[in-house]
Amino acid sequence: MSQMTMIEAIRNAHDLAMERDDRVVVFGEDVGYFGGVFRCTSGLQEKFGKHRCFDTPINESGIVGAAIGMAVYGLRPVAEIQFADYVYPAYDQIVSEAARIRHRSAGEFTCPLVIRMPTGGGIFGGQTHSQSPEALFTHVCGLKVVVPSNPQDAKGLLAGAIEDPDPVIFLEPKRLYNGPFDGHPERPSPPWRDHPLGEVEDEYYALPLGRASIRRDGADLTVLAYGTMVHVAMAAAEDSGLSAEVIDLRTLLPLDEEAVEKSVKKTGRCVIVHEATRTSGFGAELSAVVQELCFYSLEAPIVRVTGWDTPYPHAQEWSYFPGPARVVRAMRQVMED
Amino acid sequence: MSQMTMIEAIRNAHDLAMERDDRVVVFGEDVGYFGGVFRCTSGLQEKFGKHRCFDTPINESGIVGAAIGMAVYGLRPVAEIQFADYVYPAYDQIVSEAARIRHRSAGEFTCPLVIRMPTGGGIFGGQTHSQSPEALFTHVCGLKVVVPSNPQDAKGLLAGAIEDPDPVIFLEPKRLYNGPFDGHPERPSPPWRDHPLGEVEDEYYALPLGRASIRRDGADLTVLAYGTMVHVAMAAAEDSGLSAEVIDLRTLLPLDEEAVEKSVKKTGRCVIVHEATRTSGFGAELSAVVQELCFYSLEAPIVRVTGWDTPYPHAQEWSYFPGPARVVRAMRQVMED
Amino acid sequence: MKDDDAPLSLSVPEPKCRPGDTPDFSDFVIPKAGEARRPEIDEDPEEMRDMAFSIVRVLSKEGEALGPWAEELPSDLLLDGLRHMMTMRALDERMMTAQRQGKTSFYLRCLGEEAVACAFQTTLDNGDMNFPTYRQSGLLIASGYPIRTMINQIYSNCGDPLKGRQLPVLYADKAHGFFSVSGNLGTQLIQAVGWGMASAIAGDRKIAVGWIGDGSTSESDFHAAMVFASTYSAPVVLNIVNNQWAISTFQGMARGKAVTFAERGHGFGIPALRVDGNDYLAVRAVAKWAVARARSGIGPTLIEHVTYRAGAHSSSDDPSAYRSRRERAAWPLGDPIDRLKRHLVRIGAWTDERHSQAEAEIDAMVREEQAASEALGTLVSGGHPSGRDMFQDVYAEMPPHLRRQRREAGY
Amino acid sequence: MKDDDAPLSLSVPEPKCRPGDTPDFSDFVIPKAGEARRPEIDEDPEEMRDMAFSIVRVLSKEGEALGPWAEELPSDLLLDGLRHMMTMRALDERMMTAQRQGKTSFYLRCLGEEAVACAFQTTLDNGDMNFPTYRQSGLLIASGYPIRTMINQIYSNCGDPLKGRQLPVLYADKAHGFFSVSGNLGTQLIQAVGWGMASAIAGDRKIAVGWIGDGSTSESDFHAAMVFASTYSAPVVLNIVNNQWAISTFQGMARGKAVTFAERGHGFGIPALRVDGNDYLAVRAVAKWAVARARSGIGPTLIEHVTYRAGAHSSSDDPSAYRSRRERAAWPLGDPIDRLKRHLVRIGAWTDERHSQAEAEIDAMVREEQAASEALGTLVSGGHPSGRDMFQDVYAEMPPHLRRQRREAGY
Ligand SMILES: Cc1ncc(C[n+]2csc(CCOP(=O)(O)OP(=O)(O)O)c2C)c(N)n1
Ligand SMILES: Cc1ncc(C[n+]2csc(CCOP(=O)(O)OP(=O)(O)O)c2C)c(N)n1
Ligand SMILES: [Mg+2]
Ligand SMILES: [Mg+2]
Repeated sequence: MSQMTMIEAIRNAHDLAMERDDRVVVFGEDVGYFGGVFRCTSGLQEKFGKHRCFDTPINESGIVGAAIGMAVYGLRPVAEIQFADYVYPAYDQIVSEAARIRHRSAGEFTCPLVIRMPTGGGIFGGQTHSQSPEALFTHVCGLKVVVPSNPQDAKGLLAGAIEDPDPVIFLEPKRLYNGPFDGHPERPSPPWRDHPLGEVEDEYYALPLGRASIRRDGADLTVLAYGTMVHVAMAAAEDSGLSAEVIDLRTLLPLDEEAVEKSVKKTGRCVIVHEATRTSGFGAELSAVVQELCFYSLEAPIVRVTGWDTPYPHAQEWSYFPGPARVVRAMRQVMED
Repeated sequence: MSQMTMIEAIRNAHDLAMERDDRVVVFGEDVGYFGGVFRCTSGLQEKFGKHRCFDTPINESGIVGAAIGMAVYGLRPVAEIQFADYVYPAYDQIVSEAARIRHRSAGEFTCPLVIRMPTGGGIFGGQTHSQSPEALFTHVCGLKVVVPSNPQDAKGLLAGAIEDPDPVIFLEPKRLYNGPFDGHPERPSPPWRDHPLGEVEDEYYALPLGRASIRRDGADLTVLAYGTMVHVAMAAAEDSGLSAEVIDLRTLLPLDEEAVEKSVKKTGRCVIVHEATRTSGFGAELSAVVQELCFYSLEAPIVRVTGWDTPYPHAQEWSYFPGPARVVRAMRQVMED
Repeated sequence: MKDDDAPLSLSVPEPKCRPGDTPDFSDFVIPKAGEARRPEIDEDPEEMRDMAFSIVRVLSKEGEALGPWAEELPSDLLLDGLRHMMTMRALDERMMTAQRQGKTSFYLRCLGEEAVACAFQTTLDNGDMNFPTYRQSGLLIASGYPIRTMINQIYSNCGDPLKGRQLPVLYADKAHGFFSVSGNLGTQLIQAVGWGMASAIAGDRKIAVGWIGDGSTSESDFHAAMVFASTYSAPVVLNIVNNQWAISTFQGMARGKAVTFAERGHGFGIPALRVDGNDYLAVRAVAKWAVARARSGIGPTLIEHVTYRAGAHSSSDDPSAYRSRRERAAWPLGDPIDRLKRHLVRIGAWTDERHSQAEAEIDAMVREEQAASEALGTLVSGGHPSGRDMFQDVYAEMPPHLRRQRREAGY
Repeated sequence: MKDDDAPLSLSVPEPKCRPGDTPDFSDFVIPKAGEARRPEIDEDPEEMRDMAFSIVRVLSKEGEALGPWAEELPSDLLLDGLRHMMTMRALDERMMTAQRQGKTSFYLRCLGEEAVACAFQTTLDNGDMNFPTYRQSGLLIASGYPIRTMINQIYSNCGDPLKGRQLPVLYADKAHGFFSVSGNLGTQLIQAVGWGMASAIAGDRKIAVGWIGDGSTSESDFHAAMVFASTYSAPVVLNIVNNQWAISTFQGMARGKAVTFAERGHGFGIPALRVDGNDYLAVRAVAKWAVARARSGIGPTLIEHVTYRAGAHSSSDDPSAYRSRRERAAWPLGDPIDRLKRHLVRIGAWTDERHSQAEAEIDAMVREEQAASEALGTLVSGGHPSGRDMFQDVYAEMPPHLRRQRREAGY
């Protein structure tokens, strides 16, 4: 067991995966010599050599397109997109190619690769360093979409993603890299050191994709969240004094519908929280699924707490960020109704 | 009044818009001399000259990127993407640029453009000539998303889209180009000639974006649909013998929530139909909105009838296509519950 | 040249010949067969710039094999090549007819371009991987892929290895080094580069071969392929098949103010050659040269195959709407089958009689395979992959929501 | 050259100098000032290939203005240029400090590259449009944009014309011909081409100027810009600012096996020049030449500005982790301000005294503007654009769902 930040956990997962499987190669913009702008790959080039971990030209489509070719060859590429906000140039390669190759070739060719990218705001990054594009991937069959919320999960889920035989979009909430930020910017940000989920096994381990985890048991209502919003929801649960069950979805596609159904059928009330813009965000799918599976148990309308349908602003970041206060309000609302 | 197919109505809208406003320019792959692979722009180059209607290199990102530059200059570009399945290379220009320019420049620069593309299946086009990517645009604030279901609307909505001061994604259900296909492939396809909505005003007219239209009044349940599925829903309503209210959304973003709310509050039951894959499809947003606005009026779970979460197959096209039989089943289901 | 104060105007390139016009290839400079020089495979790209403006041609009008690119080849190898091209053409013709008869939804021929893929394939080793477009079916023919299986795919019948999922001719077969053809243009070139990089990372000796059409070189991903190939000097051969047309759009729209497509290589330090795509011997020689460059680790090569799309773009297209009916006849590089045949006759390895005989045999063989395939079914009749198959292979393991949907679909 | 049977291996380019290494620019060929020839603006691109391998330089070490690119310029115009560059640098320094003091979230300088944007802007007419990156703030300075407004934007205070929405330095101003800077690399170049096409379509006389960094030329959209510019011969100037680094990545990663970035133009028949980006006179002369080409309808030009990113990539970056601290001093093309100053002193238009005096004045002026801006507020203090503003300008007219969300947000 060691204390790790999410960055260290991600680096460690790369390291161990590369040690045990020399098909694993890691690349992206500034990931080689420098080790990535968030340092998630630092030390890997030195340890494994330039053919296992290297810098790429600034071309996201090229990074993913080349990764697809490598995966088709038989390697296990792990590509980093510097910020999720910059994944769009690669969208065609992801949607039309990576996600389709197994199906269109009837399994003759496969595409096991991982595309990692930092997501979310809270760092005054403005509209192009703050986005959460998960819903643009959950609509694409053939992809898997993973969002860890802590170092323990980040290590295990990244290993699981690398082992997965299909393309995985791995979204890393950058606001959680160094600590479990709970959405209270006015308070000092706690480090992972003081958080139980900052305790990480030293050995290699892979967590299965598609399994949610209950972060907090509760009887009054269910809060569905992932990434940074898990910690915001936890804080809101405390602040509200309600018995809220907080579910960390961890994998959005495929979704752990069982866990969601079980909890909402128990509580009869549901709040959905995400940082992405509301309209057609992943919260829409969650809301649809919950009412399809739990309609007769629902005692109040499902409420979505999300980023607004505007670009992520710079100065007004905290007016945009769906913080604990807004989540508490939503929790009270579903209790009242 | 003239009888027009949807193709003729779209061509006519281009023609009249170009006549009255010489800022309107039309371009895309094969749209100039040839007039487009679906002939929607034929005759325009001859009439308005090569500088108003022209062919482009095969580069969707370039087509949209150039259109953005033209819109910023002050023109009113109307760009055609040959099939919606090929819009992904342009996704970055649409999402990061067209949709953002007004907001990020605080109105200093604006981006009034229209991006037209044929969508949907039913023509044995396989997975890359059949897609319905609307939900990938409805999640993007700053865009408007329009889907006409008949010649009358197609002409008026395209004119409205060209007049609109913001970027509009204009999705044309290719299965409707030549007739109101109702999802019964075994029956002869009716032509627009015999359909009241194939009667089109000869003069220029623009329909406002953001307004749904009720295609069929009903008391038992509400069916929310758009594009090809409007006609499938109408057929299903007939086949079912139920008093179904069929709403043609016409514009998905911004959504006519008033019309949706009014109808579902009246019927208490709702079926949502679209051809796109289910997970995170636009039906998810519709389902979320309906339960947010009409929770206390709902007497049964909202049911989504959609394409399956698989690529659009070639031989199994009719196993994939959400036809009248599936819609009828869903209608019965919401009535039973 | 206009002065500063005159208004600007948009220049939109147009082909010299549209319907009604007289075809005119007078400004198309064609070097004599045997004229183009043959650089060493490790010659400095900068020293080879001229190759992008010339055209490597081996077969003369009279059917001689001339110049430094002419190899000593056993005639049975050339006869195989001839048979490959004739088979490709026969299959195309049968399938085009089958499509018109409604036995399938769509078909796309490579009429007039048979030499490009058929000749190139013979220079590859087992394990090498092509990343083709829909117009390189010749790669499969030349690698001995079963005609019947191709027809099964075209018919989406129960013998279709792709289970009816794909549009006709979007084949995929690993063992034959033929990567799954994408319906999206331009994506495959950077994938080929990545595949080649992987081979280099793994310390393997396999190489990748990318294919793209003249019009598709406009796609932005073409740049990704060039940048990555150049930066990592990937073991790949990148082929541009310039068949003069992209549906209704002439090659000048993609080429712009460059003189040739091969020139694109110069901005990246990638050696580029132009080859007569209707000359089986020239294509084979240039392919061999480029494959050797890749396999020996010298780096990537860009090849422009100059050919002509003799038929419609596809079964959905009618070219008479945008180009002259007489253009095909005026095309100066002739027909690849005629030209190889003339050579074989000239060297005494072939006769007109044996040729017509071969034509008959091949036609009969294709009809047999077609009949056998139709016994399994066509798109509109007989045995089909079921709707159940549609849910397979979205993922290696079917997740719960797809299983539920499959039940909902009744499979 | 390895033989066919040896295994392949991946070649990954590396800079010659990393931390600890001794900087070595010995293989960087630098022509003498005045040496490069000056083609006519309508010279055939093919005839001008050499310009992509040379470097246009006017100012000698000693400060003379030499060769065919040296123009007769009134010295007060040059003094303006010097003042622009000094102002840019003073503002960068003050704002970098302000960022360290926590007055804003982020800052990005163009230290060492001031000549490129400052000189280029002086060759444009009113109404022309730049499509810049975050490193061309000099365009605004040279076009007389108010320093205070720039600082307001950097502070996101209530004087910020962008209403606090954008990251510092992502300015936008139509009147000053400065298109909204995108945070996404590479998108702006094809937009510049489209803007130029629009000007041509409208029969206007305005031209567009695109800007991109060395690293960003790798982006696929660079290809879109080159293809469209070439095909429609758009009235644009496309500038590659090669400052040797892309965050931690050296320019060789984007350049690949090409010798220069200017070479990229050759594959498209677009004339390409390289210019000494630290030489105000050379940049101005080459810009004028390219602007004339565009405005007179001859077509696009690609310019590679050879310069050096003397500072960190941004306030979030520490270059000592990936490049030698001594590299800046070893950079052979010197500092743009020193070099123009030396020239002005040499021609008797300037003295060291007046220079230090000017430095003091400019510094005082910038501090005044900063104080005035801080009176309005900084990111962390004082007046702010409200959360209400965030809902404006998503659309021209706010749709119902946004109005509802604004209410929900409490504005
Ligand atoms: C991304 C994308 N854009 C557009 C199309 C539509 N399309 C199919 S083939 C074609 C023309 C391609 O021409 P070329 O590259 O020259 O190849 P050829 O058909 O001549 O072999 C076009 C525009 C597509 N399939 N994919
Ligand atoms: C599409 C995209 N990918 C990656 C980034 C992250 N990024 C910001 S600046 C930069 C380096 C750009 O280098 P260069 O083009 O040389 O410009 P310079 O910073 O040197 O002026 C990178 C990779 C981005 N902003 N956008
Ligand atoms: Mg072609
Ligand atoms: Mg740079």
